[in-house]
Amino acid sequence: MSIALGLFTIFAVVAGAFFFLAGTVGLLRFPDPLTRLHALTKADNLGLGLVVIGLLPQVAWPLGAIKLIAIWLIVLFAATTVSQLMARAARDGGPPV
Amino acid sequence: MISTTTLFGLSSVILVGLGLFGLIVNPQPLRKILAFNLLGSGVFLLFGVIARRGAGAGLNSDPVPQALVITGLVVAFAATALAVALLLRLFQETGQAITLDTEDPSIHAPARSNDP
Amino acid sequence: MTIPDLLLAAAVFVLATVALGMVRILRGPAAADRMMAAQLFGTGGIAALLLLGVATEANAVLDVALVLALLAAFASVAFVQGASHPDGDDSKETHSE
Amino acid sequence: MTLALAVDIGLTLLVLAVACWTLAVRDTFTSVIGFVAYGLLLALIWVRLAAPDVALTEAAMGSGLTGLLLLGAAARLQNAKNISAPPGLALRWVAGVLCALVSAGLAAMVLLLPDPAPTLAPAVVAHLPATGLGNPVTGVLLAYRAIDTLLEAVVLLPALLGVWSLAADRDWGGAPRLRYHRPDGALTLLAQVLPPFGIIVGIYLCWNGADQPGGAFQGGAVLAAMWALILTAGLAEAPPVSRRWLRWLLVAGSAVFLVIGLAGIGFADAFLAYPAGYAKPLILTIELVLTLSIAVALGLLIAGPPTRTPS
Amino acid sequence: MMQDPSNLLVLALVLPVAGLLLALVVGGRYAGRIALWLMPVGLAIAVMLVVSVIRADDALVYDLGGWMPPLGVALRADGLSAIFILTTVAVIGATGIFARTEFRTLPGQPETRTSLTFWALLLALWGALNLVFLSNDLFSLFVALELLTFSAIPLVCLDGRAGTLAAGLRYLLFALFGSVLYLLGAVLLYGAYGTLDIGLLSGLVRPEPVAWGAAALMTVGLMAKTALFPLHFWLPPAHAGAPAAASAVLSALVIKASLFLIVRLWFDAMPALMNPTAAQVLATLGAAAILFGSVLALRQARLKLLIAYSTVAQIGYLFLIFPLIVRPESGSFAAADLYTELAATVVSTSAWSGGVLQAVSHAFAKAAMFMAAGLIAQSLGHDRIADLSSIGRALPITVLAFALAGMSLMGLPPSGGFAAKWLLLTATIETGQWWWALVILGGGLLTGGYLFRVLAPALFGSRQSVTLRAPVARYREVVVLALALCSVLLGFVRLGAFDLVQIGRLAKAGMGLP
Repeated sequence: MSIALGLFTIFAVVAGAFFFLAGTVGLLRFPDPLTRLHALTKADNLGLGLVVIGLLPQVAWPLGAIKLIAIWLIVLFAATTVSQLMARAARDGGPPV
Repeated sequence: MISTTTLFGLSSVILVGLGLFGLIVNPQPLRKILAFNLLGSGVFLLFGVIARRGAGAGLNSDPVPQALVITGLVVAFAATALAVALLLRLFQETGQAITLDTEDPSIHAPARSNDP
Repeated sequence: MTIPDLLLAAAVFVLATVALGMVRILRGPAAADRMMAAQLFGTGGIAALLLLGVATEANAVLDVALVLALLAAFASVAFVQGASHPDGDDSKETHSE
Repeated sequence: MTLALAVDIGLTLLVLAVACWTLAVRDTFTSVIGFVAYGLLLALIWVRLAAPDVALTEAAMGSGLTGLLLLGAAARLQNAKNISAPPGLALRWVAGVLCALVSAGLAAMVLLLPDPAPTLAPAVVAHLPATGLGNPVTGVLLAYRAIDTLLEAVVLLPALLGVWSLAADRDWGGAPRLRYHRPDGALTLLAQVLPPFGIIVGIYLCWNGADQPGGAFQGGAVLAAMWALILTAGLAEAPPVSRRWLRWLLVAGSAVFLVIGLAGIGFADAFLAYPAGYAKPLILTIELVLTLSIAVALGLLIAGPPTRTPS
Repeated sequence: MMQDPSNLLVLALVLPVAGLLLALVVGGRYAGRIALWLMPVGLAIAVMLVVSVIRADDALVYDLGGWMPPLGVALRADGLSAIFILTTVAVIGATGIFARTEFRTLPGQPETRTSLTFWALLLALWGALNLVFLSNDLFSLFVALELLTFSAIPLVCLDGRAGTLAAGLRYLLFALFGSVLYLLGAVLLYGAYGTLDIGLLSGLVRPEPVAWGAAALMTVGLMAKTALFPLHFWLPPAHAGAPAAASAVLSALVIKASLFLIVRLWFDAMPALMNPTAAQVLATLGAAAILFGSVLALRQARLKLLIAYSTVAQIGYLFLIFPLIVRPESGSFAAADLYTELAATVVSTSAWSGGVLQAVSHAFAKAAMFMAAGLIAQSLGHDRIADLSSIGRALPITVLAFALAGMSLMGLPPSGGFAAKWLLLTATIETGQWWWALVILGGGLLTGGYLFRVLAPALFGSRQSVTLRAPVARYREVVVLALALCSVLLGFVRLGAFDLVQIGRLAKAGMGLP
């Protein structure tokens, strides 16, 4: 059982880390803000999500798990809000900083 | 092999140097406030390293410096808030321009009398 | 390789990708681009923190990540708002949507 | 080289890079983003230094609230012209050499620190049972060095009065105004969804602080951030600074602390001492009230001076 | 519980803090009343403290929370603390009476901005000063310094004009820079010795690199807060637009607090480091401050700025005590034979007493001068020195007070300033350091010069009549005169009274002092 959970953790965390890499590459290589945004939001939320899922078996139940999921939900929610605001800023061609 | 505490200890003193440099060299008040925070965090980090070095009695770190750093962080925040409020008010008073130059002519103007 | 080792390795990897993303903060060109990089930085930082904490069995790390997630969300929003409406006094506000 | 050390080296390089960049970058607003990222990295370093209480404070206060404050200021100052001239090349060099010397000197001292390091950890642990607490850091903050914590709560009041004193005379008694952005659906949604989470986390941190990492300052900072979010989104108005209840909230923490401390002279033979057996409940009482007062004080520090003329 | 005199230490600390909390809650016109009612209580506590210290003939110590250092924090009142606490309450009390009507809320009116902030911050400032003089822990002292800064700066820029705000911001940045350096030093000391308690440190600190580094950092940081040359830039602009009451406490008390800490640091926390070279360096900076500040004071066109530069100069005298206590030829304290040890007794006593007397008499004199300048500016609508002709005829009491305070500043007999400078001169002759005597005498002449610039036209101006724009309340003039008289009358205090300074000196055993 614990071996299976361990494998699950390994798999999910590695996959999560891969999505972080993908997000970064997208952020660096895509041509314009909106496509970069696309790469970023998909990747970093999935990345964190997979890391969180992978870590679930490794933390104390239930408080640790609740905290992990809460962290993911908060980040997901914030990222959604922020990306909408950013997309609007990008569309309006906000002032270059 | 270099130890964690030495590594963080050395980076904390570099942060102190960087913060000092920013505080002295940067003319913009907001950047000076930022540099002050950088400088402060370097000092706190050094204290954290000292705490870590003092691990013992079943604790991974000496709790006294940790508690003091918490106090220090709160005080630094209060300082930043006061400085930012002063800066924003100064901006409001002067319109567009902000200066902290010593050669500010206005200080040599006569004091405003406060009679009604 | 044990699970904690793997988690640590994953933390290093995520930190490295996040560092790579900083290039985007440097290059910009638009405010939104810097913003996205900062957003990635926040999510990646939280992921690295979780990985580190679980690897070293420091339970309090979950609390740290929770606080970080809450405040990073707010900071991102404040940033987007500040960057897209620089002269942010609502007395002069004209809503154009 | 162990993996843990690799993490530490990576963190060190990253934090130094971000710090340099924060200082070097031209645009102030971008520099503040750098600072927020820097705070996040510092929280990670505090975790690596086995100081989760400090990591929490850094996340909430050092990076979170300070970042918010600076972001707000940078946004407002974007049109500000700086009419003071940047220092000349000579001064830069002198300052650079000076700071490098300071760093080098400090580095030498860090390397010269005694080994084994002097520590108060055994003393803290030895007396912790007398306080009934499980978290040694809280023990230091609320028992051994309670005076520092009391003063730290008090320090926020002059700082806040200082901020308030920057109001225009006609606005005195009015309310601060944090909402300087246009109303926005996404922001409103965030301000509706996030605060319930945040309030739970804040209370949890305060409550947990007696035995686990956390405490009044961390909890208060999270609560303050949530309040500021609600104000920023325009879902609520900041209260006028003349309100009596607001003043009571502000001083309640320090006042309760002071009263319990003074009661210690009579019941426990010293100012700020707790009677045997009552230490933990008294400390928890202080922490709870303190959390509330700190949250209000920090929130008002972010909100700034009153800018609305009282009606 | 009142039988134990060490409870006075707690009371001295709690009283202003409780006053701050109360003033903030009730606000309105009660804020001022609370402050003014607490001041006599504070005065009584301070007097009782002085009496208790003399009676005990030793320092009073209070372990807060019953926890002994190094784990806990101790309050400690020696003779030096007692004198400064008494001076503080006297000057703050006078400031309170002086500012009573200026910062009041009229009955039936809503609370005004200045009426709440002034009184609440004055109480906070008082509490911070008492803590600086009482705390025996380097970190509590850091918090106290910050409390002091946060209370002093808003007081200074209460008028809200751009110039004042810029000066306030610069002051804040200097002060924060100073406290960070101070904290860095304290951190290093903890890293090396594992305690922040001054008493424990005094026995632990060895002349080694870490201790030297800490001492240097802390001294530079505190110098920035004291406005010692060449870190004095922030002080004169801060005074330029400050209310007279705020200027009075800033120059008289606030900058003395960080100076007090420098003295605590070198003589109490790290006596092993106090060697002739360090002492000469500090005194050289002091001498530079005396000359530089005086010359700049001579060139000012505004009365307030003249007084502010005079503060820069007068602070310098206090740094001259270092080489007078640490004699250059002996090299180290421990290695002195019986004869020189006896000589050290005499010399250090007069240098100590002179230094303390200088600090106290300057506090009273400078508070009086700033308040007098405030009254003059208020009644004339300006404070241009060139246009002060014959003001003595219109405001005789104010100008008399200014002249008396000036007398003390110049060191004319029989004032407190004279006694202080006389003691310092005696110490220079006895230790054979005549060059510092020249500095003291030269500084006195320059002080006479810049005060003459003000007093000569004010007293003997040719203008027939001066029209005042606003009348000056008599009681305010009386307060100013009382402060000036205090400064002069200190010269009549039996010098033996200043043996109080020696009570509870931490390092006396280690240094061969009495």
